[in-house]
Amino acid sequence: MRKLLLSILVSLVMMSILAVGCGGDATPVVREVVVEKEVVVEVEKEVVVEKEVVVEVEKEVVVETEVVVEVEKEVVVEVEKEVVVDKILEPFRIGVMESLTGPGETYGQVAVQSKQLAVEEINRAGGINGRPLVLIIEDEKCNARDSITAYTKLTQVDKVKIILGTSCSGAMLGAAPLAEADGVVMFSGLATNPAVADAGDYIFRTSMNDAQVGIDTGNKLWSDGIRKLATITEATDYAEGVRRESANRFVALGGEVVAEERYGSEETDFRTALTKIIGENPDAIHIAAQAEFSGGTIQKQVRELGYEGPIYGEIVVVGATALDIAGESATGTIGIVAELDSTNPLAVNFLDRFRARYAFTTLQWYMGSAYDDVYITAACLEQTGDDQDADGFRDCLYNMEPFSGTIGTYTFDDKGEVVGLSNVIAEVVAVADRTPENSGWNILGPAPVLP
Amino acid sequence: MKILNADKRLPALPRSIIGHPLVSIVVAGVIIYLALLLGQSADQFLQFSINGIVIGAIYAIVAMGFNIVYGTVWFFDLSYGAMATMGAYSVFYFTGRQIQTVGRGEINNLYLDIFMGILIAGVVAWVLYVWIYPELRSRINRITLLAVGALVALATGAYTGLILAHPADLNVFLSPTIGLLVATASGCVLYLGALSGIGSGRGLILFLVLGLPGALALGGYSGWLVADTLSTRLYLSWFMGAILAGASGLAIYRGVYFYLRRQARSPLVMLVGSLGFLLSITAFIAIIFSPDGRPLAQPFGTVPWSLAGAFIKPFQVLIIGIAFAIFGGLYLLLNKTSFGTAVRAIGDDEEVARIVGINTPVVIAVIFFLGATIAGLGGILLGEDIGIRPQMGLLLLLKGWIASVVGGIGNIYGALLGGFVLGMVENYGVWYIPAQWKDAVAFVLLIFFLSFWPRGLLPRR
Amino acid sequence: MLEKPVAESPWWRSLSNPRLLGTRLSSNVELLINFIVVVATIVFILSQGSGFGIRIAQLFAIFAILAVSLNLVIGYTGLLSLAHVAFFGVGAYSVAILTTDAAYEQVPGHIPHFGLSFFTALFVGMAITGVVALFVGGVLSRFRDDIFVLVSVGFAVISHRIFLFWQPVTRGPFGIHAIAKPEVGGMVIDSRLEFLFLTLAFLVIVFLISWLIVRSSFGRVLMAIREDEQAIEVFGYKARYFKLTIWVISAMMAALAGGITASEQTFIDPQSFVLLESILLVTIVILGGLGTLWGSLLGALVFVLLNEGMRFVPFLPGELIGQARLAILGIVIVLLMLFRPQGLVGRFKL
Amino acid sequence: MSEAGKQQDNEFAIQTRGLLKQFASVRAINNLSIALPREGITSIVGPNGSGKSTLINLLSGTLPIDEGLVIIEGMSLRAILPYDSPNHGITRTFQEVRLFDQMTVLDNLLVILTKREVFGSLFEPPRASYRNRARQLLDSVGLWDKRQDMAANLSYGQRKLLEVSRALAMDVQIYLFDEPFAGLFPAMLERVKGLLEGLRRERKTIIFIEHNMDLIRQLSDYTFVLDSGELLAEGEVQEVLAKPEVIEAYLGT
Repeated sequence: MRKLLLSILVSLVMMSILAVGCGGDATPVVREVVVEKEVVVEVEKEVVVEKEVVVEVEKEVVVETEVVVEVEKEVVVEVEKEVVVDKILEPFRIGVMESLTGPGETYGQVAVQSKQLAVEEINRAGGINGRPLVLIIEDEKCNARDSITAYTKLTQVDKVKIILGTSCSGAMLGAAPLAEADGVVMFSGLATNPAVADAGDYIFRTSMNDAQVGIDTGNKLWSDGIRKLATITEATDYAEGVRRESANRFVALGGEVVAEERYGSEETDFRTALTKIIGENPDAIHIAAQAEFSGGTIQKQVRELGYEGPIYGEIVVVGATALDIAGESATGTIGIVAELDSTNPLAVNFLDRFRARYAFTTLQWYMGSAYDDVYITAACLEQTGDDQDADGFRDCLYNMEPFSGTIGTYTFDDKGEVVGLSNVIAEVVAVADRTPENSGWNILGPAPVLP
Repeated sequence: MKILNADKRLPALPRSIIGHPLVSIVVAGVIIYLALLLGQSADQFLQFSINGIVIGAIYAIVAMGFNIVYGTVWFFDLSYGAMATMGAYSVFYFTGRQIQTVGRGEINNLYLDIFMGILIAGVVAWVLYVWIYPELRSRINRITLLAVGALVALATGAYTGLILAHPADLNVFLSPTIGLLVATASGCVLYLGALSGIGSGRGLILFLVLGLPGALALGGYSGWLVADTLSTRLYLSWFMGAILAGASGLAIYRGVYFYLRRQARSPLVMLVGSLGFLLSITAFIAIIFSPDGRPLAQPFGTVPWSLAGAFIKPFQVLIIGIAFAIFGGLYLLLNKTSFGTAVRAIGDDEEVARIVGINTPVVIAVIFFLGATIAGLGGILLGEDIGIRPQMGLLLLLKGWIASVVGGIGNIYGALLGGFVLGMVENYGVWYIPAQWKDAVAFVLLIFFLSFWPRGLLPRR
Repeated sequence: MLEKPVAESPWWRSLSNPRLLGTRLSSNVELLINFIVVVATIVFILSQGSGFGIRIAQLFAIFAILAVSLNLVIGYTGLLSLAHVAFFGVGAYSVAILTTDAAYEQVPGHIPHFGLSFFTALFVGMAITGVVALFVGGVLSRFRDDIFVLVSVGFAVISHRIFLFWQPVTRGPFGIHAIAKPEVGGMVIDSRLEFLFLTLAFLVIVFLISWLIVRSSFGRVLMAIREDEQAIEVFGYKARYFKLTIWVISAMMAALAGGITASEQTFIDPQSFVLLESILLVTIVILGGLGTLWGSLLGALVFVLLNEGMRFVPFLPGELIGQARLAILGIVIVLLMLFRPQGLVGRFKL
Repeated sequence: MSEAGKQQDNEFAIQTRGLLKQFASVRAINNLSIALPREGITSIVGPNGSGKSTLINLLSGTLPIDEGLVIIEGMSLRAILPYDSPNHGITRTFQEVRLFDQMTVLDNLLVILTKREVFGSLFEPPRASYRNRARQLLDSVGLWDKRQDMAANLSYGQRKLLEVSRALAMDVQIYLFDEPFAGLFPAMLERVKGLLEGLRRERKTIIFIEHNMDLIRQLSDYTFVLDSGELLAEGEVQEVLAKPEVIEAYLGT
């Protein structure tokens, strides 16, 4: 009997979950607060008071009438009435898929926060053509299965046609075939795997291909006089991609990779691998990391093991948390990074607002990229005026005028790849000189170009 | 090995194992392999050894925490991983502002403070209830006793919450407690000394005249010293972190394991239950502190000492020292005190222990507190050495688990030995293969050991 | 005490006799209710007509295959295995590697072009998994209780490392994409609904096989092994071979699920085969009920609905959903162990 | 050995030669050489810790033999694997009742009756013959009514009865009962006694461990007395129990 009751209970719970899940499709009502100002001006008031003043002068009684005019001051009363009007304004609904858990959670969370910031700004400024923008956020956990589930939920339940995301190339590659088949635009600020370029017509990104970072890194290594390189790489598609492209370029220029080690994302102790690497006496060590934790920890442990040569890395290795973890060990590390331009007021503004809101910034370029995505989306929505029109949106992106955002001025090529961005060389400064404003590094200039 | 042999409980290796031909083959193989490594590159060999000893010390610490619990209640408490993470994050909580330069600032969460305060209050209340209450019940009015107990518990909880709410002034807020503790301790010592040394009558007067003011002055001075010195904050935060982790472990035991143990058929129920704690506490830490990795302050700096071509950080020497200190402390506690006897009796047969009058709930609670404290300390040391992240507990836990199984389940000698063996094998093992297979090597070692020495290197009995 | 002739006769007799059938059904009312719940929920999901419902049903079917097969090992034989995800992964990777004929110029060390059809690859993959499971089971059968759990964790970790680092074969972190879809009689199963029906068909097959196993004398011996391995050995059963057999069968079922998953999402990477997935699977099995196959279906259903239902909880901030899900799962495990260690409808207490 | 050694080998069901079992530093069975007669009821007595249960565990393969030789039905064995013991014609019960707790009473018996090979059992359909045999056995101990109950829910006596009937289900030549009467009420005790005597009528070999002198006198045809893993005395019940060294061992002066 107890089991019977239990199964009924379970079925009820499930039904209610389903009801919540499948029934929650009501049109959102935008509640607008219209402030009506009522100005009541009370104009000059003349009060005429006649006073009889009896003046007794000896036997004569003279009645003098004195007129006293009391003028009251002008009183202006403004009455503000808040009238709440429930306006049914169909918002633009955009899906967001980022990895809020899993190995990409570091990026996913700041990406979502940046996007939410952008959306709030757009809505506060009156929305797009008067219509607000709504983000529907889903977690793709940085793996293909959850990415497909999140994608299906967004497209089938929420009926969105434009999805911003994902954070991980793996998740992107899982959902991209479906998006391509359904004609849904996927627009990522973070996926860097070169395979994403060929994923389809509807797939865009504002982050640079690994290949670009690789070429710049290889050039920089060679021009700094490095001939024997050791690499240590996190086993994720991004980090592996960066390592592969960099090493290829470096070897093509004539260098030699004398040692290479990899590590799993959950590892914390890299000393074993580093001891082996340092034993090969490389001219420099190249770190490719996906998580800032390992990026910072490796720098620290390299120095603890007595290695004094230069360290090269990409943006993650010189990220804010990585530098905090590495401390003084990171001083002098060279990062080949895509950097927010500190002379760009858009970028500076954005960072200030973000810092004011969340009290930190990290991986500023990725944040800026995620932030820009929303503004590009808004611009294109303004053009098409319909969030269901994925084809129009796609064409808008292909034909986009050079867009100037926080990360620079850029367009998209015919593969949906971003054009117009470039990497710079950054050198990490000593702990005492690091500030949130300079992200802890000096820009040495653009990446060298070698034949 | 001298110390180990002095203990009668330490089991000698069974003759069948020593005489086993496989042992000599394996030992010979290991020696040849190590000699080969040494011949190839001596300073790298030394560096590997240092790496192995340092990480092995941390494994050993976690394994010792594991094993005192396992040897008493016979199940592996997976929530230890979460306790280790918790210890490390407490240190971050207290010292966050000191070390952050570019990244996220200090995180202070009111709800967390309140929650921990309530948790500590509960733990204190329970401890008072099972420990003090039965002793005083007959002498003092029950209502009074309960009221005073509740007041003490509440005060402790509120005090904890207060400390947590002002992490930057940890030393200031902790100083009265430390002063009080020092005063009480020195007072006790003086009192005992005076009584035993000079005889009761005059000794007491002497104590009252000289000892008491002295003790009070000492307490006050140490309290002032702590409050005035900023650099003590880091070490105080270790202390607080370990205590918080221990109290959480005790709360989990009392809140859940206590009931689970009453109805469980097999250790698997407990194992799965503690797995649930590991999952949820890790997730909560990630929610509160964000899933990113975080730095901890670097005690003694990062400048390594050079040692014949190899390098070691001063802090790493401290880690090794702490591992042996914990071992020594546990050795004394388990072998030289009546408490240790009680623990062993419970480990042998809880039913019988209860019948002969051992207060089993209290002893087990202390064991859980101790185990979780040690786990928290392990997490703190790992965090100080490397860095912290919410998921660090799982891997640390697995390694501690392996170390305790390899060393010998249920005793601290095995845990110490197993930790170092695991650390060394992990390091030497990947000399010729890519270092990414380190974890796989650890598990292969485990499977190998379990297949041929199913009870570990130093079995309990 | 009245005799119940129904219970004694083999089950198929009752099919020809309506009166017996009625009695049999009413004696199994609990099972019937579960069945109705499951069917009703599936119908309900499908009747929503949305692709998300199909996706949920697809996830349910995959998890149900995994849970049913894992229940044979945990619930019936009493081996708390966390290595199931390894076999899931081996199956998925086998199918991915065997079916694909795409050129991978990006990674050094090309995958040989096998280009098998999906079903051939599936069977070959299951065979490979069977061999792997035989080896793993041979090692594992030496251990019991918590040591068994630890060693099975070891195999889960090692398998993940192999998926991640054996790059010439598995392409490591890049994953394998463009995996072939199954083809039946010249028709490619492409749409999600078709795929769902294929998966459900496999689920039914797996369920029936499992049901026959647990109803057979073999299943009874498994339960006896779970209760007291030493005692059943004294009565002449070689418990080790029984454990190995069910272990291999269960692993092959997991491989089946893996193969379907690989083909369904056309992309796999090592991230889907981590230890956490094993923990989730064990949770499903315990949640539904140890030692009942229906329980596993129920567990998979509840888990998938809980997991995906959290996407609709309005008050959770977006960036916390994922972690909150894990936190809730952990609490659910603790509560289950406290109040219902045998799961929702199970009989066997761990 | 002196008396028994003169007899023919095939008169003994089981002989041991120099059997040895060591736990840590304690020798539970110390160089034991005995010969257990074929057919009839043999009892093994001895104070606690004298190695009675260990002997049964060794004979049934539950514990591995350290040294020595066991001769069962003329076949010399240096090691007995647990799952081989039925092939040697041996089955047993356990001192602490070891039923399959979370299985029904009926399943507890059926699991003994069905095929023993992996694939044989996998493809075996449910057979009425097994069921009838199970019913017969359960009727003999009065548990048929409880056949659908979980074994864990039975009373202690019922569990003991079920375990005895599980051993009977094996239908072998040699039965080893480890304290089958311990803790039973008189009525149940009579029932178990009846079962043992029934086996005797079927000319089986029954070996049992018991502390109750009355039962030993009533039931057993032959008795061995063990002390500290060594044979203290053997022979007909009455004369053995009258020996001074036996009395001394029991009273423990």
